[in-house]
Amino acid sequence: MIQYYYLGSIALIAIGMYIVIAKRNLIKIILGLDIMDTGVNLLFISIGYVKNATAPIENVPGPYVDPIPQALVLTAIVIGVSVMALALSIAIGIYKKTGTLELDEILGVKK
Amino acid sequence: MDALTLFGIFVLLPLVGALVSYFGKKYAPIIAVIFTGISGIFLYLWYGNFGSYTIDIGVKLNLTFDITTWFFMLMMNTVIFSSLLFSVSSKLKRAGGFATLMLLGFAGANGVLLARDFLSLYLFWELMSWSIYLLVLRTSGEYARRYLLFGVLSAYLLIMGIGIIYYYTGSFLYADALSGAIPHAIWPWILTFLILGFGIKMAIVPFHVWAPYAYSSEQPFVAFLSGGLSKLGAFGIFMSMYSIAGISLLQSFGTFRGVSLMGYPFALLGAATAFIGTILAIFQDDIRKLLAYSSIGQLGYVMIGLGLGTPLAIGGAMFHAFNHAFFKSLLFLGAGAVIYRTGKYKISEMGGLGYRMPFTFMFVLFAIFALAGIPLTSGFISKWMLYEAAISRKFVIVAPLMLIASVGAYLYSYRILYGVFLGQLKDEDKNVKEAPGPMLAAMFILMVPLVIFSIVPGWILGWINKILVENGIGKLNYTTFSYSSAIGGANMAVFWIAFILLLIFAMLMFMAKKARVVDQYDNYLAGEAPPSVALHAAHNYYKPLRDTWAPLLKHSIDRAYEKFSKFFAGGFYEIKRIYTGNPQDYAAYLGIAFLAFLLVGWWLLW
Amino acid sequence: MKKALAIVLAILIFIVFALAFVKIPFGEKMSTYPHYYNPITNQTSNMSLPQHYLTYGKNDTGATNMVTAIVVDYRGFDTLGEVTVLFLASTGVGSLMYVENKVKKKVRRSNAVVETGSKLLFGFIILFGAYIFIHGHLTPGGGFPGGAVIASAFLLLYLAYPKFHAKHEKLSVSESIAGLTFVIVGLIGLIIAGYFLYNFLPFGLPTYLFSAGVIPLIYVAIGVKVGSELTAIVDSMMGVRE
Amino acid sequence: MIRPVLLIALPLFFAFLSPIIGIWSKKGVRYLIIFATALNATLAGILLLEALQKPVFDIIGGFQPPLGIVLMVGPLGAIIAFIINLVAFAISIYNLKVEKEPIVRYSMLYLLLVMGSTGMVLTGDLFNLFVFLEVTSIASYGLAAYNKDKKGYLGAMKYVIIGSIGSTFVLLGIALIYSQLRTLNMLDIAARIGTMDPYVKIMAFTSLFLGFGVEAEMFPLNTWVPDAYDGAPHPISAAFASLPAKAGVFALARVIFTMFSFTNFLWFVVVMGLLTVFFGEIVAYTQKDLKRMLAYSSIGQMGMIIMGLGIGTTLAVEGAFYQMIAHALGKALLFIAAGFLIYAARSGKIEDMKGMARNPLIGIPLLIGALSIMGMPPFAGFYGKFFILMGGFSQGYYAIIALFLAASIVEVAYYARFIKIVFERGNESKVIRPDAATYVPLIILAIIIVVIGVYPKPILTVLQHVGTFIAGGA
Amino acid sequence: MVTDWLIHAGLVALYLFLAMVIGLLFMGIARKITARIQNRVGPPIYQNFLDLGKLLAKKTNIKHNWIFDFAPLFGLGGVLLILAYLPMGGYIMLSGQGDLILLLYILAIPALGFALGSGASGNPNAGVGVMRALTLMLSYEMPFLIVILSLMIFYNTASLSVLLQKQMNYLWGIAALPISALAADIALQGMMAEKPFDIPIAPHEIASGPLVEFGGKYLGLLMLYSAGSIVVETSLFVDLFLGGGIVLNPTVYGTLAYFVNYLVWLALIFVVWMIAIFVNAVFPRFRIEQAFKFYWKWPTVIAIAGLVQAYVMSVFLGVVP
Repeated sequence: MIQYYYLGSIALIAIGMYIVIAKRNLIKIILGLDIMDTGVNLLFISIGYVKNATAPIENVPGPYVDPIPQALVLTAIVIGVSVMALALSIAIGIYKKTGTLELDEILGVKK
Repeated sequence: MDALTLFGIFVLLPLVGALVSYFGKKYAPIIAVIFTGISGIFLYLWYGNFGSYTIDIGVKLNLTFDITTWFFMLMMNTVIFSSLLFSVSSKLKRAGGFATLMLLGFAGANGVLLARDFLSLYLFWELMSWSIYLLVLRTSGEYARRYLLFGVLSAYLLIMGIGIIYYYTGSFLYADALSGAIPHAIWPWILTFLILGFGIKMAIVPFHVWAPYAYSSEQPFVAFLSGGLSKLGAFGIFMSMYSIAGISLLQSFGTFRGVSLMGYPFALLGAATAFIGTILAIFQDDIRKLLAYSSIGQLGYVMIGLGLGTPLAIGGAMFHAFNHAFFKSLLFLGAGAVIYRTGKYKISEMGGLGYRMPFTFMFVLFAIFALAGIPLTSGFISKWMLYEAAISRKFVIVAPLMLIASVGAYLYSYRILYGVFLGQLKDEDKNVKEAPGPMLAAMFILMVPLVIFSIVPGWILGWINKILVENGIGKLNYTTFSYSSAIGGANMAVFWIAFILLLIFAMLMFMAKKARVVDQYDNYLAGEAPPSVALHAAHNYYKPLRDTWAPLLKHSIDRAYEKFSKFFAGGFYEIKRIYTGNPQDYAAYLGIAFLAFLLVGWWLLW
Repeated sequence: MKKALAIVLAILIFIVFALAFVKIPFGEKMSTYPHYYNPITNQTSNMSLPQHYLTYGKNDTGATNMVTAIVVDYRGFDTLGEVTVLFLASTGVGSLMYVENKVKKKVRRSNAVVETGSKLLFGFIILFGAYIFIHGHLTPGGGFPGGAVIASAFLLLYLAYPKFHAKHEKLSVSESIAGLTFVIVGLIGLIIAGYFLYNFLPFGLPTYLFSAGVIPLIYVAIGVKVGSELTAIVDSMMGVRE
Repeated sequence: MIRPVLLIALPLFFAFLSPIIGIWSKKGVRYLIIFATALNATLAGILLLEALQKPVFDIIGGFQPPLGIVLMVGPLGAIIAFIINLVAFAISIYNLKVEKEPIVRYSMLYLLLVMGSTGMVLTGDLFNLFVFLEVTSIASYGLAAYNKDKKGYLGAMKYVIIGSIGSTFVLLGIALIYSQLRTLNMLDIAARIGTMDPYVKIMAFTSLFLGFGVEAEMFPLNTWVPDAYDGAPHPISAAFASLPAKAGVFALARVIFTMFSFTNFLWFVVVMGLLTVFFGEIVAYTQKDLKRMLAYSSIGQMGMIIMGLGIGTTLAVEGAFYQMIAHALGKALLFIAAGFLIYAARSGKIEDMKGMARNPLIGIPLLIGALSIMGMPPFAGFYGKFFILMGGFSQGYYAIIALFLAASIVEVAYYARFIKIVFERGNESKVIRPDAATYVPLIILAIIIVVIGVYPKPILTVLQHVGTFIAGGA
Repeated sequence: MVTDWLIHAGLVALYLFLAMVIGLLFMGIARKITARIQNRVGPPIYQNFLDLGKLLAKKTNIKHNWIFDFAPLFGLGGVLLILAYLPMGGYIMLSGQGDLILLLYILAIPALGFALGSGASGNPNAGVGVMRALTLMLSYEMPFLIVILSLMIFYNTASLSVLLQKQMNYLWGIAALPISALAADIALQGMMAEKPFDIPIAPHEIASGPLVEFGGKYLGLLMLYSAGSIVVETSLFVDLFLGGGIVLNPTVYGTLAYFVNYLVWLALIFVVWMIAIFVNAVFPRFRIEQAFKFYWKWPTVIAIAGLVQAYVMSVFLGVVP
């Protein structure tokens, strides 16, 4: 089985990394972080996948997918949300203080 | 006497004293004096029963109380007892803090002397060095900073030495160092680290820069610092060369007319220190700086003795360390008394105080005699032993340097005597009173041994001989009144009798006629109006000598250190640029770090 | 220059992780999973961890939805931690958005369709959200999706009525009560059975509403908590509108 | 018989309770926090006594380890938890000085920061460790920006970016391990780590090491530290230096010793530790601002701890843990004192603080803290530094130790410069007396530092179990 | 035992008295010779005895303070002590009990006492004078100490009596180490503060320097001190390099030897004194910097050459006297 899902999720992580390092705008950086987060979550789920198996709800028979990654991802997603919420509120704060979201201007102004 | 009493009396008691005296406010010095007095009494009582013990405070501290420790503790205890007695009446600001830190330093010093394993040595060494730091901090932060840098450098040199020994023997005990686990070629490294580490405390030349700064803080502390604590350096070097390494190991590095090639370079270093210290001392105008450089010079002698390593040389070094402890602290206390009464530091500003403070003058005079090595005091005997050691083994570089340095000592001694005590009394010092009681008592305590041991050198030579025999270095030949070596000897009893008889004869010749006391302006002004400012020739006293030495004096070691640290600070600002402040760079660092990590991990596995 | 560095870094990381994940089989049967080992009793079991959950999960926890069983019962501590994270997020955002001098912002009125639509839909969305987290242990989804649905209901009201403001005190009270129920349930488990978060209620019959012991109770609490927290975050992010 | 889970459940209970109490009295919440941290500290103390005999396993939810989560508390974990809560208690007293508005939320964030750090130390489950890492980081993000000024926001922004990248790497590490071993319990992983494919094993180790390295302030990852500490309110920067940092390093120790058993790779950890020390101390020398200087110096100290862990012998790791304890106490004390000095001098720059510490109530604890950080004997910092140095020597790392000593000379240089300025005679007029909320925590911390330093026996009896810890035990 | 102890003390007293008389006589001769060189008659040889008598008989003596008295006391006492330790004419008085290093340091006692006394006089000229004397001492001590070191190394002894023994049965110092003898003589000129180096007592510049405040009995005793120091310095040179005047072996010929040796010793010190006086009469006075630079340049080089010669002979060629 070719691991498209693995490669896909790692690609997401790499893209997220690229965005964080290359992009100027603060919101884009935060989105980059979020993309990395979703990439990892996708990776977790694809690790737990079993070929032609259904969701682990007992009332449906047949082989089940590995439930643990799903439980973990549930937590990871909520953590991702909280970090994004905080990051965005900090970005709002920075915007209020410096009037811009461009990183160079913020740092330039600060120096 | 078991481990706890030994450790308790000599280390815990001063620590408790430090705590108690902090709250003593005005009476703190008196409390401190009592504590040091108690440990002094015990020191006297326990002369006989030596022994080694271990204390477990979580880590095992091995302590040994033997003749070498006893000898150095005698110095340490007397010097701190008299400096604290001195400070009772010297109205120090925040005397509580002063007494606490002095007792902390004392506890640290006792700990170093008792320690027989590197952990406790390093522990007490650091305790002692930072208590000095805080004492110097009381006067000036900048001087304290410079001192601490060297103090820490000395501690870390020790750490390197200890570490290498620990790498080979796996234990901290001194005794285990000789267990043969250490290969022969490593010993020079270990000894260099240890000796330089201890040498910094003795202000050996390249590392002497901190001394003039540290010695310009409160005089009672400085007396203890230069008189007592610098002896720890001597003790450390003696232990590392002759107890940890052992004389036979030193000899195994090839001997040059009976002196180990390992020790000889340090003797040369000592000779250089003696010479440079004396020359620099001659040109100082501030009395504290002058005494500081002279102390560096005198400690150079001790270094020479320890470096040469023949029984006579080490005995001379021990005896000179003993004398130095007493006459140097006496000098500093004398200077302290003068500063206390007149509030002036510059020698050229003082003058004629000898007439107003006769006792202080007498004490300082005796200290100068000991410093210059005049036979009236025991200072001569230790210098004699060092010369005999150098000359009997025909060392043609070390001996001249020593001789010239001791002649140089006359110059700066007389500068103190003339500048401070003789010459013309200035008007503002007209009604200067003699130093208060406790100060004089303190100085008297320090002067007594200098005189006694010059009349009866046998006692102290006995102790030193016991030290040498116990460490297997050899023995001195001496009797109660005389001492001799391969190429010469001297009998102090005959000297004293002859001197006293001839002095009485001169007295008789002199007493024939009475003389009329006359005012200081009487004779040479012959009736002219006295000048508004007293003509005191002490200003820039050795100007001709300074001009001849000018080309050499231009390069000062202090400025070399200044440039050295400027260079490094510049480098630091370059490194600072890594923290650019841009989170994106930081993210890039993180990525690079990850890849670097992986590379190393991968490379290691394949 | 930074772009080039970023691209190179991204590609390198991709390659490095790709090399690692190439070695990991995708979608293999659970039988190929290695067997777990219990460090306290020091014996390796005959089946792998997921298999254990799938086979014994039902009678251990009584829940039919295995993910919920793991989330709330087996690894309930994670969920406790994760609820704290959400609680932190809402307090954090609340403290960062906290502004003494309330700056008034002018906001346009939305049109009538949105207003009436949201008034009608609000009840149903809340009901649907409640359904999700009440049946958490039976059907897919649970406290968190349920809470999110409830929050979306309130979001709808914010969109519709410019002057609408959820009361902060009410939200934080409901938030902390829900959190407290979760912790107290855990503590009761500790008192009764000696294990924190122990499932002390009877499991009842599988696929019935009141089954799987404590799980529905916890999930209801989580649902309410998530709902109020997300609304609180939305509310403080909105800032103040006149 | 104390259940370690109480150390996490009770603060959580009080955190959830405080919004309700907050409605009635804001002051009530502050004192609740002090009570909560005090209770936590005593519980941790009792737990420490128990953990001395044998490691305490606390099964959550009644399911045997790999199934459910288990709290694994060995003597080392217990003492770090105890110190974290003790320091948190001291800092919570200093919290009374914070006036900036939403104080109820501030107290909740602070309490959960403490809970998160304690959780990281106690947990025995890898994913649970990640959750507690997140709890700590998110609480720190919120607190770092609490001052709501530009410095605070920017510091928090940097912390968020680096922190979340770090946590992504941790998640990646967990994914890698889970994909091969299908379990999350640390001891279970440790037992079966051998069966992993070597390349995947290295990848997992590097990602986890990097992820926790961010929290443990290792060299390339600690770039956020100065800005976050500088921007945060004073008690928080004190908390940052002692709580999450210690938990992060403990997690690192878990990664190195409990889970993975690399021996030939450890020298690289030592090199990283040395780099951290080197850059931390050197840049600290160049700092003009007090809190930034202390931040860089705390990086340097963390580098020393990482070095100690990397050296790996029992003596070095014992020294590393001893240094963790000493640094937590010392740095918290210094930051609280720094807070007072900045408040007294009304400026962050060191030059403006001439003679501000001449009041013995602030001067003596400051000196004790500074000397303990520098590694001077009768204080806690001495044994840590000495054991690490000797451990380094016993492994033959001469050059590395020499470089480390050079860096610590630089450290002594800038601390001496700081002490010089702060104790200078000069403007006696402007020196003000610290009030109770400031000097009480200082005196508590100073007394503990001295007691641990003068009589290290209790600490060393606890740290004797380092052997089992290194072998992968609790 | 007590009787021969008394005889010994009596002899010592006699020798010391004779030394004093010789000293005063030499001063008289010196004044006579320099006068003759400068083409004038000059005072009679016994002039110094008359001056001494006048000074000691003076009634009114000026005194500044108790430290002022140190100068005559330590001066005279010290110089007598040095003479006691210096074998004169082969008669070993106390030098058996103390070696050359002790002697070097005893040399310092009278100088220091004298410096203290003049310092206490309060006269700035005295202070400057003592400063010059000390600087001069530092300069001439350099070659002098190297010379003494080379002697000690060559003869492998530090005790003066043993040195005389070895010179007697081996070779005189001047024969064995001529270079060192030359350096020693140049240094001697500085020690005796004769003309090129009489900077401390320079009458024109600082009104006879340290002696400025002394009058009456003080000046008298100090004159005795300077007389004694002349004998000391010349006798030191003779003992070190000219075998101390021992021609007949005292153990063989008994008291006759002592008598003859004493005369030879007297002649030798007279020769040395004449060299110094002739140099003194001809040379102008150096400035103190010149003196210092002079001494630390050529005499030191010569002394080092002597040291190297002694070192080579004793260590490499194994010459043991």
